[in-house]
Amino acid sequence: MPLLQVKNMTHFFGGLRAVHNYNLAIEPGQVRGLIGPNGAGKTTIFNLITGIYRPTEGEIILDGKNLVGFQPYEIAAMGIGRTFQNLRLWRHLTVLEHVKLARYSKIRYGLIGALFGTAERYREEAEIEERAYRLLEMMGIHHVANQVVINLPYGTQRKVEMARALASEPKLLLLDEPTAGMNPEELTEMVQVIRQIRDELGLAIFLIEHRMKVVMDLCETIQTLDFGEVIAEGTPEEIRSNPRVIDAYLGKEGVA
Amino acid sequence: MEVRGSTVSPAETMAGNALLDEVRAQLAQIPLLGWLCGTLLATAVEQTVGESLAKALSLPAIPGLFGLRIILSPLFEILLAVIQYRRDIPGLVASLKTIAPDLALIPGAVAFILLVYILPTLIVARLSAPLTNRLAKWLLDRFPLWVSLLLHLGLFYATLHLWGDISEYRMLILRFILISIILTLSLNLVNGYMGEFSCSHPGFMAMGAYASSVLTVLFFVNDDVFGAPLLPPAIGPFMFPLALIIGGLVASVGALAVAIPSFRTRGDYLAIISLAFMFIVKSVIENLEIIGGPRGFMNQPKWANLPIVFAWTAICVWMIYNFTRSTIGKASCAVRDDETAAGAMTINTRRTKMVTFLFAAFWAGVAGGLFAHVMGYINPGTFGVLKLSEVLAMVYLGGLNSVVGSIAGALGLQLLMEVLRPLELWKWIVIPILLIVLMIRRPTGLIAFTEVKIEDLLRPRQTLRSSAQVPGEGR
Amino acid sequence: MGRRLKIVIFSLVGVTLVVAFIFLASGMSPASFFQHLLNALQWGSFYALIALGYSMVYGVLMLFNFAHGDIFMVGAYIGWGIATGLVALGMRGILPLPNWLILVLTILLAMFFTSFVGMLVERVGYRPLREAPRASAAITGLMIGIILETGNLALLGAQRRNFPSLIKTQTYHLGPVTVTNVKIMIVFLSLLLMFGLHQFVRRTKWGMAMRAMAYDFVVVPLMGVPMNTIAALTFGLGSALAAAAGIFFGIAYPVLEPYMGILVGWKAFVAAILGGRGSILGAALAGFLLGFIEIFVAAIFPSTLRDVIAYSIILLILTFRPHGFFGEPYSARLRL
Amino acid sequence: MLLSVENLKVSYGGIRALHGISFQVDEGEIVCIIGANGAGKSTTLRAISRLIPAEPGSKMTYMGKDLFDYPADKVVSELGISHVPEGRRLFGNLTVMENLKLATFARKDGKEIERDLELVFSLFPRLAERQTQKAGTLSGGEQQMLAVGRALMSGRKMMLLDEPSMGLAPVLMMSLFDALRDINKEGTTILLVEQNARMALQFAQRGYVLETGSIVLEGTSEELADNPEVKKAYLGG
Repeated sequence: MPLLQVKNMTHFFGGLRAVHNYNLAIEPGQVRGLIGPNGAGKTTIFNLITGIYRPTEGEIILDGKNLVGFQPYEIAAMGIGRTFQNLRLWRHLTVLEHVKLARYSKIRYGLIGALFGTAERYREEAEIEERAYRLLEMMGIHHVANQVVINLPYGTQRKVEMARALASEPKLLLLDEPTAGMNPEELTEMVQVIRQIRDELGLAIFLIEHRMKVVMDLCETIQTLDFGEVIAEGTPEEIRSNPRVIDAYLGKEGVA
Repeated sequence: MEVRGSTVSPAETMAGNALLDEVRAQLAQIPLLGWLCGTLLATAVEQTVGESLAKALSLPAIPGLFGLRIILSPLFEILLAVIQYRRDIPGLVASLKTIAPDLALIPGAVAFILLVYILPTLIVARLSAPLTNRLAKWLLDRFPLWVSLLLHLGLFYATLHLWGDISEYRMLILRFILISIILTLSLNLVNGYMGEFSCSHPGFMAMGAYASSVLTVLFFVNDDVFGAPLLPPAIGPFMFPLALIIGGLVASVGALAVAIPSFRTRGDYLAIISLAFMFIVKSVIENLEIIGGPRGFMNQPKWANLPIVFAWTAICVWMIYNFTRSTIGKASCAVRDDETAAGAMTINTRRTKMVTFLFAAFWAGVAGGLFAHVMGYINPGTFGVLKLSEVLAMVYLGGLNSVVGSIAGALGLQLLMEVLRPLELWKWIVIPILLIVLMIRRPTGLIAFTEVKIEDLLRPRQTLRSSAQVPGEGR
Repeated sequence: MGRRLKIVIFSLVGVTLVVAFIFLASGMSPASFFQHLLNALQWGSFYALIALGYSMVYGVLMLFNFAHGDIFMVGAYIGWGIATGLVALGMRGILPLPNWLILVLTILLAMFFTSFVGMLVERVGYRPLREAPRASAAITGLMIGIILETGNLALLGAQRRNFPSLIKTQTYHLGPVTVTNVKIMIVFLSLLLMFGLHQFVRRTKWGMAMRAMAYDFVVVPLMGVPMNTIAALTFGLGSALAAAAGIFFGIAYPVLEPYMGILVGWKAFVAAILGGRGSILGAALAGFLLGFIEIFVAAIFPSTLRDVIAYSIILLILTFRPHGFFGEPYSARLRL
Repeated sequence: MLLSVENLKVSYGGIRALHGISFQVDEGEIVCIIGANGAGKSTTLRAISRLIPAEPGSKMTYMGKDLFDYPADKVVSELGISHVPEGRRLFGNLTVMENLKLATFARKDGKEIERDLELVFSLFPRLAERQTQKAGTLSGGEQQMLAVGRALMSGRKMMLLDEPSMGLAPVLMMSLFDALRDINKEGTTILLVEQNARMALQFAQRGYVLETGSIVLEGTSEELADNPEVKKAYLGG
């Protein structure tokens, strides 16, 4: 049984059809890619899966449970972590706080602990902190743990976002253009990190990406989206040679 | 290079800097414990020799607020006179003459501050530094944090008590400042930590004040309206905390009425709905004849003495400090900075906002209850737009998202209002102008987004090794 | 356009029904009912005129102008100053003017001068904070309000001022209902001003720029539109209307006092929000609605319940229509 | 030389988005800047339009005038540099006609305005049909046309275009670029920013490649299109 299965999902914004009859099945440990021109509806699909929008039609099933109708935080706690296209970090918080906050749903000490500073709270906070440090070390950003995020360079911010998404211990990680705006060195590093995540943590990864090289390197299968519809699906080689993909994504030849 | 044109030679500035650095280095060695010992002694000095010293310095009495008013108000009076008699030179001279005696008091006041407060504090703090450092270290090493914290609080309270003991006026101001700290901190939770704009704090305060007053008067006071006390008044003071807590809970319930409609959607709804709520509370109270209506409600037992108010303030600061440092409390900052991301990171945004808001309202209610039992009289007019402006001003003066900021804001504005009291009307022009300038310079307040850890506050300031090489000890 | 029209029709029908219900339920005589209706129109026109200023600033600049209520007060005092001055000049025979001309001059001059007060407030309190969190601008607004109140007290003293009676009150009896010319004039002039503003915003390029700014702040300069000018204009227009409201208030209730802005202003602010962000029609309608509620509550229940019921109704409406009558959903978190 | 940018540096909240880029645009040219998402393309255009501040040391001159002397609205109204922002940013609450009229806010040449309006309508007849419709109700393609038309109305000397192809179907995209070519022939210099590199290089005469805030390559469109690195990174080759 696939980890995540999306069946016949359709979504309208007002009268505008943003996603049409979308299907997806991801197995545990798989890395899949989603490509398509700007405005094709890729991010909308992410937002639908994570509960920010509610699909007009269709089902989203994670581990046999239909996610439609749940709040974003509930879906996140069920095991879907994500990053955002335009970094959505909490600008006044430190790196460490970011990673700790992603474990919010797993905190047990409750309000009493928060208000009165019980021993249990300190134990649990220390435990979360230790985990957070381990994660930051894995991403190679533990040296900035106590810095406020907005002062960090862009590549590091991207990693913070990734670490934050991992801290919620997802089964499935959605990455929205993880390498956007990175320079070549940062890019190779990020690809490395994504591989490492897949290998060490065994997560399923679903990623939107613009850079063909990255998608082709990382993904086992790729979907191509245009105007809210999947126009092609297959291995990187198949996608690369598909004429419809070339038309839609790379721009038509011989326009002038 | 850059010094051209300046009258001070580089050598001189360097010497000045060196001296300053030296002073700074000396002061940096004093732990909080040392400072507290110093201020405690200074207040003790004031207790014993204050009166005679004031007489010797030809001051009418011991200066109420560190002599600030004696020093500042003649200066403002001169300023006002100059504005008022711009073209009328004889008038100006005449009015300056009336100010002159006030002016003559300034040196005395300065000397008083120096002799009573600054010198004893500095000397004792510096002299005791080796000892207090060792003590602070021992306390932190041997015992849990709270032991050291309690000792510090005890010393601090003793200082406040000795200082306030001098006059009724000081006692009152102290309690007002402490209550303002509670209010400001709790509003900062909403406006700073949560990033919403709430206007209903005076309303919550009123609910707490009236609820706890009704309880105490009903149960422990022989009142015209409520009749004979239901319980023996002797146990009253022991039940007082309960009354305050119930007052706080009533305010929380009120907050629920604001929160449910306004947290459904994003935007400015909290600002508007909370504003309407504030007016409703005020107006409802005005219509309830049983609690005095617009005339106000009196006869509250004056149980909120300094130790009680101090204890509540300490508890409030401690709890809010705890809350804002916990991951659960930090969630509200995450919701503020990016709600979508917070949701995607498993944070229940709605619950987070609710909890923070109700918690803030609770403390506003407690502050109201304390206020009522300081004054022994409240009326609905107190809890209006003016109170709102005052609390908002304290929050934004001190700084958003900062416990220290709120304490500083409450203290600063209260002191400012007291010090500028001789200006009468003009006070309400000077203070707003100061605040506007501050807002333009630092839109989030003086100490925004800065937290001081209690551990850092209490820690010793010098290792024992370096204390041995400090020169000039005992000088 | 169709949606708007529908809402207008619906709300008019709704208001009529409510009014009819109140009439039947309260057991008032038709005469006293119409009397109250007229009072409500007059009272509502103050709110509506002031609410317009709040609403425009909120719509165009996304700011709460908490000083607006006090600008209303300043406008009333400026009007009072001009009117008393002109009357005094007339008495001394220096500049004898007929009363109606004095009134017209007072209104026009007061609107003119008060608009500069508004622009000054924008320049001093809001423009330096355009990049800052909006809450900070709200604080400066509050502080400017306090300065205006206190400044007035310091300059003119605490005593109340009486607005000179420029129009001789004439009472017309229409059957059992009595109508004064003053009331008719106030309601008529208010509606005229609102219509004028509506036309200004609909038809002129300035109005167009204001609407554009309300929709998308950032790209307005790309149209070659100087944003600061439009911001100042918004404040100026709102303040001019508040001045008119102040003068009408002075004519109807001839007493002015420095804190009158707090009393009326904050309610008008809530009305503005009720109308919907930046909607002129909404603000006017909500202003009149508030006037109706207050007058009829006071007529039926003890008048002390006026505020409770008025605000509770507003709270209820906002709960079910969080964006107000004509507001569109938007997201405006306070920036920190 | 019409526009010259030298050592342009821009930062957002402590993070540098442009690391001192330099380029020129000559009168009558079509120049494109290509690069991946987040490379700093939009930032460059916004800095030229003075919508965002640049760091000290940056130099921008336009017809010999220092651009930093002009606030954002004067850049449009006095220098005639119009800007079609990313995502079109139309005023959805205004009608098509009002959107076009608003763009002439600071213009005083009534007759010229009429002529420009005619030009816009002749380029985009669809807009003429929808004059009284609210801009928010237009389709994606029509919105892009209106955005370009609006820019034409506000200043004709030079036009900055930010991703005009975004979200357009290929047919619409082509007709849009045909119209832009006509606009260029009428004497408007065009600086285009595009993610769709193939489209941009076919349309422009010269191009620059922007990567994480720095210009890494420049040349004529042919040179760039033949460059193996560009092919690999942006053309999927």
